[in-house]
Amino acid sequence: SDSESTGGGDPAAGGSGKTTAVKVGVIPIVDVAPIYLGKEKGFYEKHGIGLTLTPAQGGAAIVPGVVSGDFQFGFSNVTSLLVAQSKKVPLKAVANGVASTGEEGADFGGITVKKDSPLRSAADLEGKKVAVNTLKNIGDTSVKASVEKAGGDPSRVEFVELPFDQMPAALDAGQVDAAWVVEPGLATIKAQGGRVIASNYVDVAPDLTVAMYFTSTAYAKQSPEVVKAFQDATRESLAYADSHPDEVRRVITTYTKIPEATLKNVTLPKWPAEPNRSSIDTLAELGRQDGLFTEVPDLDELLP
Amino acid sequence: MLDVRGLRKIYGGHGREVEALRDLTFTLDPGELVCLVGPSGCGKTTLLKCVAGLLAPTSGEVLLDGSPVTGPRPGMAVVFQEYSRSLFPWMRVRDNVELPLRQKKSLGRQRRHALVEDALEAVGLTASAGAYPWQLSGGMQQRVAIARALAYEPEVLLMDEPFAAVDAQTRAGLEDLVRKLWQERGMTILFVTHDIDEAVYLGQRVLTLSASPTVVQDELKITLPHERDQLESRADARFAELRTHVYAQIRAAGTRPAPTA
Amino acid sequence: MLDVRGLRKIYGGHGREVEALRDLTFTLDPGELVCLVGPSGCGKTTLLKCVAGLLAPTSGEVLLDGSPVTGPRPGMAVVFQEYSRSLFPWMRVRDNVELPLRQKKSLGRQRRHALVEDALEAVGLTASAGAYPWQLSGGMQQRVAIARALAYEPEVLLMDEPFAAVDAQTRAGLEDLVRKLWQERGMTILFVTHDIDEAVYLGQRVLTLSASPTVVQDELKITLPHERDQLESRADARFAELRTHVYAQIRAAGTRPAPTA
Amino acid sequence: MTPPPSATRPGAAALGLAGLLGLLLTVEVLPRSGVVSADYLPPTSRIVRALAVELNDRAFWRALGDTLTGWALGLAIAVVAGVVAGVLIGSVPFLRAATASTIEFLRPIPSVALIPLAVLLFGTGLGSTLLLVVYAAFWQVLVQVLYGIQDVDPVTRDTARSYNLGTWARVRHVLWPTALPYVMTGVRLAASVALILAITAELVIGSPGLGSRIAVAQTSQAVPEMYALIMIAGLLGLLINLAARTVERRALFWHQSVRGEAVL
Amino acid sequence: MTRIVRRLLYALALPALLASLWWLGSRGSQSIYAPPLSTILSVTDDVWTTDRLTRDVLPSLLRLTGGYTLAALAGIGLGVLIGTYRAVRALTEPVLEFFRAVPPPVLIPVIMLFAGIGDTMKVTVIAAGCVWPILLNTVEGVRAVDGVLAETARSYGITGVSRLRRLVLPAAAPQIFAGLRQALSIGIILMVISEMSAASNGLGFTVVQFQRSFAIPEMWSGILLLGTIGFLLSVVFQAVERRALAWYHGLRASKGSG
Ligand SMILES: Nc1ncnc2c1ncn2[C@@H]1O[C@H](COP(=O)(O)OP(=O)(O)OP(=O)(O)O)[C@@H](O)[C@H]1O
Ligand SMILES: Nc1ncnc2c1ncn2[C@@H]1O[C@H](COP(=O)(O)OP(=O)(O)OP(=O)(O)O)[C@@H](O)[C@H]1O
Ligand SMILES: [Mg+2]
Ligand SMILES: [Mg+2]
Repeated sequence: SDSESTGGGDPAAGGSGKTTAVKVGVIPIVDVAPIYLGKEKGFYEKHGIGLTLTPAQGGAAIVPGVVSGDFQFGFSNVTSLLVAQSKKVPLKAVANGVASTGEEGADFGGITVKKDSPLRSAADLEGKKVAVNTLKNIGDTSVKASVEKAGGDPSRVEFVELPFDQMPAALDAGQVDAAWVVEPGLATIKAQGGRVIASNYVDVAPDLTVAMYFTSTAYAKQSPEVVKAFQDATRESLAYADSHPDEVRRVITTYTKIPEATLKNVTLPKWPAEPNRSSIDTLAELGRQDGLFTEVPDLDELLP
Repeated sequence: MLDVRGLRKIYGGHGREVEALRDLTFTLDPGELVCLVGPSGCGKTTLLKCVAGLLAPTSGEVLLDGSPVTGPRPGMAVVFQEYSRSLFPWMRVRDNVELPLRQKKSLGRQRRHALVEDALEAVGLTASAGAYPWQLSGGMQQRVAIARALAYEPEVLLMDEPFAAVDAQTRAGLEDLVRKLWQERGMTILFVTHDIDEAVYLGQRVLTLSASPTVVQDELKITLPHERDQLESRADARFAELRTHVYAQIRAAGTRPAPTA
Repeated sequence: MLDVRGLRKIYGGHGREVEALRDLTFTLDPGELVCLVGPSGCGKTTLLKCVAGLLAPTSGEVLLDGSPVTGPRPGMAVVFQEYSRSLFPWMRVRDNVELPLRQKKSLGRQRRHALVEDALEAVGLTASAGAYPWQLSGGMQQRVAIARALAYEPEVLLMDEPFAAVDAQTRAGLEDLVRKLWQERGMTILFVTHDIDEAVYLGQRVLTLSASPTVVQDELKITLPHERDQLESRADARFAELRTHVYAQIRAAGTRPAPTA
Repeated sequence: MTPPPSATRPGAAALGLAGLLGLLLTVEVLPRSGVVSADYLPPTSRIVRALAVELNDRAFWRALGDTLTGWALGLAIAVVAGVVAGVLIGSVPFLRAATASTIEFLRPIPSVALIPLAVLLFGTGLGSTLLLVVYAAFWQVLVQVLYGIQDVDPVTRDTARSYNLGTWARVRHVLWPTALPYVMTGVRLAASVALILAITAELVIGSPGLGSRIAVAQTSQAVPEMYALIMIAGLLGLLINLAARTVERRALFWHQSVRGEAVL
Repeated sequence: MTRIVRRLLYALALPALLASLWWLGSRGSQSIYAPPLSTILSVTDDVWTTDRLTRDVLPSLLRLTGGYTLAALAGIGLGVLIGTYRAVRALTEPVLEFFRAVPPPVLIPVIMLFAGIGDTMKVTVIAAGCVWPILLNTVEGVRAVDGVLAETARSYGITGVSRLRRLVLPAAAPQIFAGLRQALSIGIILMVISEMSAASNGLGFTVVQFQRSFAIPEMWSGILLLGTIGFLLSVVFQAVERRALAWYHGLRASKGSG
């Protein structure tokens, strides 16, 4: 769907006045709507950035893409960035990506169960099978936080890894007892009568910063002007998206295939312009408790 | 017993059409031993395969006991010209000979083994029973194929140049063996050979096929006494006569042009 | 020219050990045509393969022009007993015959084609030049293998029962062809056959091998006149004498027990 | 020169079509009868509708072109490399003995595990896709060639040796035709593996092509669209096989497997 | 004795050479994704503990065994059927070719609909992936049964099960083994792929987990383990093949080769 100028231009040539080609690796989900919108609105162009967005499945391709310089920027959830940082992967977060709505029961992700499930709260998940998209990542960490908060024993929850798109079917068939799912899977499950029993992001921290855009430390050092321009343009895009939900819903149809009926019911996340440092601290602490890091990530190094 | 009527076979494909058999008609009585001779490439193998029910004729028909042959019949054994390729390379000689017998449900294990041992003994391969076919010489392989057919105790036996790869001495022995078993068991035998002496020595009749387009060129009744002996029979004046006759027929047959490509 | 000294070959493997050749010693002069006879399974093919350099002897050696044979030599052609498997099924008859000639860099295209056509003509297969081997009858396949060897114009020609699958008439023709080419080209020929008449008719000498354990049982100089004729030579009294001698030798050779499994 | 024997008979084509229709019918009936939910396995009719939409999209055709480019290039490289390496290794006993363990060690390494390395080396473009495609398809061809080479008939081999055929002539006229049936199977295996890897690589890395479209459909919960794209992959496989069978009928007309059927 | 030593030498020489090249080439590598071999080896002991081996590797191997066995049975069974009857081939080939071209990662959701998310699903995915080389090779092997042999069997009335056991399967065996050999490594690959979704243990799961959590040396050690497993399985396979195809190797090596 995107075929304009391809990236790989000399990133060091990012002086003001002319456009620098920049390639960003993104995941084609609701979360990255602002950057698509911002591109469409010309925010990036205005800052001298010729943006190319490449959809990829996840970190397996985006992180090495950024490290190798094939992408200048990438999109990733915060926990993954923390893990990378702890493993000395030379990454640097540069701009906010997406944040939880902070509203219990009305977030863009949540722990869902089947219509007729006896499970009522996160505490009931003890001894149950819960699907998350990736183990040892933001999903199980935050679900555990929910369980803990609801008074349950998080260590007794059994997690299973399952791609988001397969969760509705698995939940329906009773293959898992609960599923942590984000949009548009959430809307799909709700449409089938599924219930949200907890909003795990909200349970971690109010206004949790979920994902961020990042670059490699080498690129950050090499082309601070481009990074700066990207940050400014992204900030602008985030703010615009946050205040124009209708345009967001429209732009989503340009890079996803979310069926219209589903899209209507999708809960949009928040797109604050700045990351919430304290929520990231909480995530880091949760990650440490769950043993995600062998070494504590240096947040000052990582964050902008 | 065996009735071949107006048999015609045309091979096609790969840019080449060959009329292997034009029009063959002849009959074999039950328990008869008939030899078939003819120039190389005239269609003897083709005929045998049609009789065996392995090849569908283009026209005409083969009747066995009055009913048309449409596929292989039980009680029929074939010794193929390509003896080495007709042995199962993954089986030892003994198993190769035994395999068809396993299909005869009525045979007990004991009897089966006895038949196998007898047949191998008869062709002089007892010592090689445990070898694989590809460990044998050409002549030995051919004898395995013969042993397999004989052990099967067929009612109808079709043999396609079965002694081509064995030495004169062994050949004589095998000829006598075939005649002996034929007399004992009352089999019907159609025997293809290139050796005119052999044809005359073995058969009750000798059919000569012409070169392509193939018809039955000649039919000769062998007037030698029923009891035959390698030295005596061949020394017989009538033997020389018959042999000369057949040779003349083959000469006459062979002069036709080869099939066109 | 060809010197076989104390040749011994033992096949092993798969639970079976066979002493195919025990101790063979004989010599071929340049341009000589020697026939080799012996009971089935006595090791003729094995010997031929050792001479061709295709098989390493267990002990003893083969000398060609004074130097030991360690692998196939240029200028040597072999007609294998398993003629059908020695033809390449993916090539037409013509290409099968031509293939070895392509290796002779000195031959021009024209000459090569002429050689192929001549050879096919000589064996009577001109009309089938465009066919694939598997479209041919057994005898025709064998003739292709012969044509291939003849077209190659070898200095040494090894033939392993090359006429086993052809009819009497064709066989006589091929015998004369081999003798004619041998005289014209001065080849050295080692010719394995089961047909005693053929051995006597063709050769200058006939070597008889014994049954296994194999040694040279007999060596017979053929005292027939150099110019031979199918009718005349065979009618010669000396022919009958020689033939009887060889037959007796084979009889004597064949009575030994077969190799043990 | 050699017309393929009785090419594809009309009967065979009809049967094949019947088989496919049976599959489509099953997929139509399964969700309708409630065996599976139509939300997760939509009936054929809905998939076909989504397919029609795809076919009308220019971007789809561009994606198809991208996928086929990666597939064809990767397959070509894998086949050539596999055949050359196979013939070399298979005909030189020393090489065979010396490389066996390494080959067996490398073969089971999944291409997907190599994705980060590929992206690091070749970025997210065609290069990475090619690396993954070639890595996966190469082994398929190689192993088939190795088995094919050892199938040479001993009499044929002796014939070639006795006539002093040179190395090239032996490879060309003996080894290659003998191994060809095996190679054909190898190529057919490699062709679909290459397609699978081309799509998977796009799916994960996001380089443009059918795979990335499938990924988008997946993350969008657009089930019919996803099946429509899978159907495209299946149809491609079908076409590729049809082509392979045609080549086989021409190249192997002499082989028992092909000529045996003309007579039967 | 010397034969064993020589075989060992052959088996180890090239890997040793390649390993030393890798060692030297990666020495001091700063790249996060291509760590020095020394680093990879140094983590291996810690990663692949007995506990891990029983918790992750063993279940994986069991799934592999299950899937592979299933694939072998299905591949040979179907292959014989398809190879023997032309009508069956005409009917099924398009459908099979259709499925063959669908990438296992996208096939997994469909399989999950019917097989759930447990081990059944993983075994099915493995079987569904490695059946192809076995199937294709069996089909071709069966089609290529020598005409003279087939006629021999026919003329002696060897039909049905007996024909299958004594003619078709042995004749096709060399090619079937080629397929089985192919399937072995494909099975390992699919073991990894099947454990990429809906898993919570397994070797593939662990490798992917390492990859995602940027434990790159650990991931590489997992890949090395995969290769080693592949190699060890191939040694077992080779031994089985040598026994089962003794006649074939004897036949192919017979005559000449002096
Ligand atoms: N499969 C085939 N395809 C095409 N033509 C064939 C086929 N088999 C035989 N022919 C042709 O049919 C004719 C007769 O062949 P056949 O094998 O019956 O001869 P034959 O009498 O057995 O000869 P020989 O004594 O040499 O074995 C030959 O011209 C041969 O080329
Ligand atoms: N590849 C082999 N492996 C084991 N033993 C073999 C092999 N080839 C031949 N032999 C054995 O060696 C002996 C001689 O075989 P050879 O083929 O040389 O005989 P021959 O004289 O050519 O017989 P024929 O006239 O029947 O062709 C036989 O006992 C045979 O079983
Ligand atoms: Mg014949
Ligand atoms: Mg011999």
